[in-house]
Amino acid sequence: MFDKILIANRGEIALRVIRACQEMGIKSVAVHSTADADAMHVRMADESVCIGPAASADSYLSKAAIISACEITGAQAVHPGYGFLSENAAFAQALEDHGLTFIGPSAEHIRVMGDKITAKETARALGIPVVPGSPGGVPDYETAIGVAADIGFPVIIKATAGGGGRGMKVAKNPEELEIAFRTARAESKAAFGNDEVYIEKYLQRPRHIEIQVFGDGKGRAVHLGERDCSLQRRHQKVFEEAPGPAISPVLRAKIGKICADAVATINYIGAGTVEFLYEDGQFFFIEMNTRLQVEHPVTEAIFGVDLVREQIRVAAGLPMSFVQEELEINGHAIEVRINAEKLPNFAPCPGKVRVFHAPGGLGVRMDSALYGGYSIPPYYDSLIGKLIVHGRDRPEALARLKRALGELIVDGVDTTVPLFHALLAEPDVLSGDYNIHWLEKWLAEKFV
Amino acid sequence: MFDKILIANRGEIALRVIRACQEMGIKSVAVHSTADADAMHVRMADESVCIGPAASADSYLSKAAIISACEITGAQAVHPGYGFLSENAAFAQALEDHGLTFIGPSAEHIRVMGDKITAKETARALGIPVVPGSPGGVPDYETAIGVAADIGFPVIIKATAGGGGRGMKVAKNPEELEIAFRTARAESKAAFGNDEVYIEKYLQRPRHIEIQVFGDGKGRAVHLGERDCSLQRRHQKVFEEAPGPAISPVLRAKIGKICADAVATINYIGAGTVEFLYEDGQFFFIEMNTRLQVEHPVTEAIFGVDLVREQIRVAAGLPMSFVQEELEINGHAIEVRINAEKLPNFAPCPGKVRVFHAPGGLGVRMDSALYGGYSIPPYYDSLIGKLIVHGRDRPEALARLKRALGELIVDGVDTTVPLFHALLAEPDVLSGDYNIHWLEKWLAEKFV
Amino acid sequence: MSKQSPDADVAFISALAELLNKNELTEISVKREYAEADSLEVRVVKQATIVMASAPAAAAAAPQYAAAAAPAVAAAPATPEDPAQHAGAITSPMVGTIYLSAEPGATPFVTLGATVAEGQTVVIIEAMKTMNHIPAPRAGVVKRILVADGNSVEYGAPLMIIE
Amino acid sequence: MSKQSPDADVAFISALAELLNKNELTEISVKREYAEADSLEVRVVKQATIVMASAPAAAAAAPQYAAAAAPAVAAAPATPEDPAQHAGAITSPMVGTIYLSAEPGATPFVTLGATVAEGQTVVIIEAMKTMNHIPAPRAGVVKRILVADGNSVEYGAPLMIIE
Repeated sequence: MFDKILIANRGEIALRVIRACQEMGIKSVAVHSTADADAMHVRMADESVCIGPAASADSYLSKAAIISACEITGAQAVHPGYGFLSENAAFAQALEDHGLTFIGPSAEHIRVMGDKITAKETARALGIPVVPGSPGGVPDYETAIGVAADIGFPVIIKATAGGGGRGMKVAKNPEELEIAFRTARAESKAAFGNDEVYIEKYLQRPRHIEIQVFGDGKGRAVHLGERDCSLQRRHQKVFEEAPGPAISPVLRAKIGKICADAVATINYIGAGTVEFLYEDGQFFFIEMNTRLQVEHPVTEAIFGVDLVREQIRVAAGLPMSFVQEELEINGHAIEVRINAEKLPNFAPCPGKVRVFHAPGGLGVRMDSALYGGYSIPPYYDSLIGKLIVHGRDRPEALARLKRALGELIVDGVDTTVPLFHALLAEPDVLSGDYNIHWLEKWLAEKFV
Repeated sequence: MFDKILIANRGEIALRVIRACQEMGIKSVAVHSTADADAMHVRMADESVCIGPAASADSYLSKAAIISACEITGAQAVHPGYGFLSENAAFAQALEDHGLTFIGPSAEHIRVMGDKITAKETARALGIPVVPGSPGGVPDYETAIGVAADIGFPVIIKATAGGGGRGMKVAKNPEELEIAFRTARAESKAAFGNDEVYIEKYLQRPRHIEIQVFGDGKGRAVHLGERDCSLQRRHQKVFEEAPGPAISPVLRAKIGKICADAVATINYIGAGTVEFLYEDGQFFFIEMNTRLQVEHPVTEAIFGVDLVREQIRVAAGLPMSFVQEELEINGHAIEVRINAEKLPNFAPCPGKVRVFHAPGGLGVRMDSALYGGYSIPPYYDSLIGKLIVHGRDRPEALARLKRALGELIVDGVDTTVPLFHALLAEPDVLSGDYNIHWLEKWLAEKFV
Repeated sequence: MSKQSPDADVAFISALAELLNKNELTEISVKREYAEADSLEVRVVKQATIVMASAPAAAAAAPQYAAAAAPAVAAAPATPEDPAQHAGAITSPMVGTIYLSAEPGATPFVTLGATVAEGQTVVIIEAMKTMNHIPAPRAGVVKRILVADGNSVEYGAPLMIIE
Repeated sequence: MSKQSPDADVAFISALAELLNKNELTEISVKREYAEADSLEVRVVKQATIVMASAPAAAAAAPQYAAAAAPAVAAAPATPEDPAQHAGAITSPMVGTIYLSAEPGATPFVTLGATVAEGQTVVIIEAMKTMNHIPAPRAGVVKRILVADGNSVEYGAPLMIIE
């Protein structure tokens, strides 16, 4: 096992990893930008190193600075958290070249899954159901016409190098295809410096269902059921739950096994998430995230496992501490993302948190790097905490969420807490009857 | 179900009950003394009523004030928490006489179990193993000699009306008997205005093992395993865990069934705890607490149930939401009591809490009524919080406890946190090899 | 030599006040001499302490708190206007329901401006179905009656002021 | 004699306020004599608030924090003694290991009191197995050397002071 791990991240996820290290008796090294000198992850780690100025590009994204930080602190492994360098194949490779362990999958797996087209091809080859679409990039409008006709409208045009919704356009019918195609290309070019796009069937009212998988890198892998993350705004998840209200045990076992077998086949190591669009009992592969997800705690809650501990174990060459048969779902869990954003426009709202009071009591977990007097810097994303509740069933979890939201105090900045109070008054949310378009639609009606 | 419940308590347990009410959609009424006007339970409840001055006798122990508070607020039921009026038969009776529901057992059951001798007789009659001792009160020294001889030394002399260690004396041999007997009587007289004492076998190195039982008042009852609360200082528990390190599943099932059957027989309603001394595979009844215990969260953690919700359900005439077969132990849980006390003498340490920061993350539950800027009043007991951790096994729970203790910030007053840091460095604690004398002995060596 | 106009000064000072808030400062002092016999001295101060910061926040985040005292009359922490703090205040010795007269429709025990003798019943408080006569602690004139017939009162709630 | 306008004063004071915050100071006092009978005195203060109250507490409860900077040299928030804030300070542009000479035993690049030319190498920082020559940003005299051979440095750590 490692003696010392460096966490190449900040905020609540850095804390999450430090906590796992402390519980495993492993020394932790925090890295931080000059803007984060007072951050909680710096305070909680055994050691810390300032690796650059506020700008992420020169600090949290600086491979050289992070590897140098490993060298001067003697850290043997790096946990990348999510975001930043967590899905950067070159970083994983660079660590390996310097004799350091990347706590995550191989550079090769990151590379394959990082490219939407190779990811889809790989998924298809591994028996994972994919959404009908162009075999690869669509070079020009003429080709697009044929492809769209084969798939059937509506279709969506997406940037090969894309993400976060940029370079995505929907064409409901042949008339809309040309403008959608050309706009998507232009946006892709602008956003990613690469105008290659591909075309897929556009689902009407799908849910976002993702399967948590975990591999030991030696041909063994398990699945930990699904998470329903359909409540999204601008492709950003805000409310996640497990198990999914629409997924039956039979369906879960079926798609879960497909995913577990797939990652076992490629000797995948560590945590991964296979994201699907789900509609009418069918799953359609979107992409695979080769890292820990923000919403991993809901899975931890219902399975009673510690996914970060498992990541560290397998990265150190130890076996997983559970097998598929032992993984039983216990109750229901929900996570809401507390962002420093002002409704209704979700405008980022950095600033000083005068008072922070976390909710407590039975079945409540708060993952947050806030503390009273902390100033949320304007340089990074607006996620300031995750509130996770666990109950014996979904109604109990919903009631607990409402109760816990009422206890949470973040005084000094605006947060997304009011959004969740409002959502918990919506019959569709209470019944679990929503899809990936529900929140955008609701927000539009609510706030316009 | 009730529309409104009044909580006749303060501090973390008042919060605990308010949380259950909120999750069940029941309005909550807090009562408070003038000293608690700013207390968290007052802030969190839907309504609050000032029922008297700082002195408990005139506020939290004032039956009249609490019943009047029910009348002016329209509360239909009263949850007594623990301590204060929670085991006061006259209070339970008074509520019934005023057409209010006492959320707890019947006045009769409280009365029977409240008297050590009738409790022991009842327990014996119900098939619960009791410690060998005098059939009843021992009127004089001459009788004591005979009783002690029958039982065999060492013996302990206890006050019939006693509790909290006062009026308790041990005699290791016949020579020590007279002085012990007379001292115990004198102390009983002074402490309880009643000098009746009884004599029991004194166990050498017993553990304090208590069985959580729960009845529906209609002849059905279950047990929720045991808690090991052996780590005590002056008969005050400081560290509790479940399951007990020394209790096998077979032993648990056996003693658990005996206790569940016993309370089922008497139509016991609600939560109860049968306390035992445990030595060499044998259980000896100490007493039965006819209320919720401070340490109930460790049981909630490993069984995944909400005991307060259950109390309210059965008090409202609903059935229990679980049956024995469904109650499975999941992992290991530990609770430590955070008291505002200064080591090494555990001197109460009230005062202003400048900063309160609760630990977070996986498997951590904090039940506390503290908040930044709150002043802990000097009038009540020193318990300011309970930190409960849950892990897949005991080592994981211990590691999590150590981690969480490191995150907890209570700035402004001294607390018992350093005690637990020290305990977590003790091989005996890590191996679970302790008994009811261990802590006193350790403290004596450590701090004298 | 043109002197600063008062308006200009006001504008200047308000600008300082904005600065104070914008930068979360606690004090700005300025001594400005524009010319001989033409000077300005300003001191803008804002106090901030942890208590201020946290207490209202907690209250704010607990909407129940505002309603906490309802339906009973609050015995809130002392504030300058709190009649409970008045020297002549009679406060409720118990939780219960107020009656200003012996029975509905009967003449009230006391009226505004009336003179009461020490020990004279001023109100009845019903608690646990029993009627408790509350006597005047001292002789005096009824200056204020702070409760109405049928009101619920907490312990310590001000009932009336007699001087 | 051109006088300062109130606007100019506000701008000046606002600059002070920003300085105060940027450097986490608690007070700035300025006395400016523009001309005879044309002077300005400013005092900008920021009092300890909840931040001050909690930060040390958090640190106290996190014993790691004291050790947080070790083994690297801390680039801590500005304090009066912080050499990183010194006008003549050269700070580390990267995380790495310090070498004061080209190779073990060789004469150091600079010594105390030595005069250095702009662009002259003052130290080498090894990062990722590569030797990075750190040049003097300006010519001057070496007043202080704040690192030792083999020290580890964080980004922003003060290396030496050249004036």
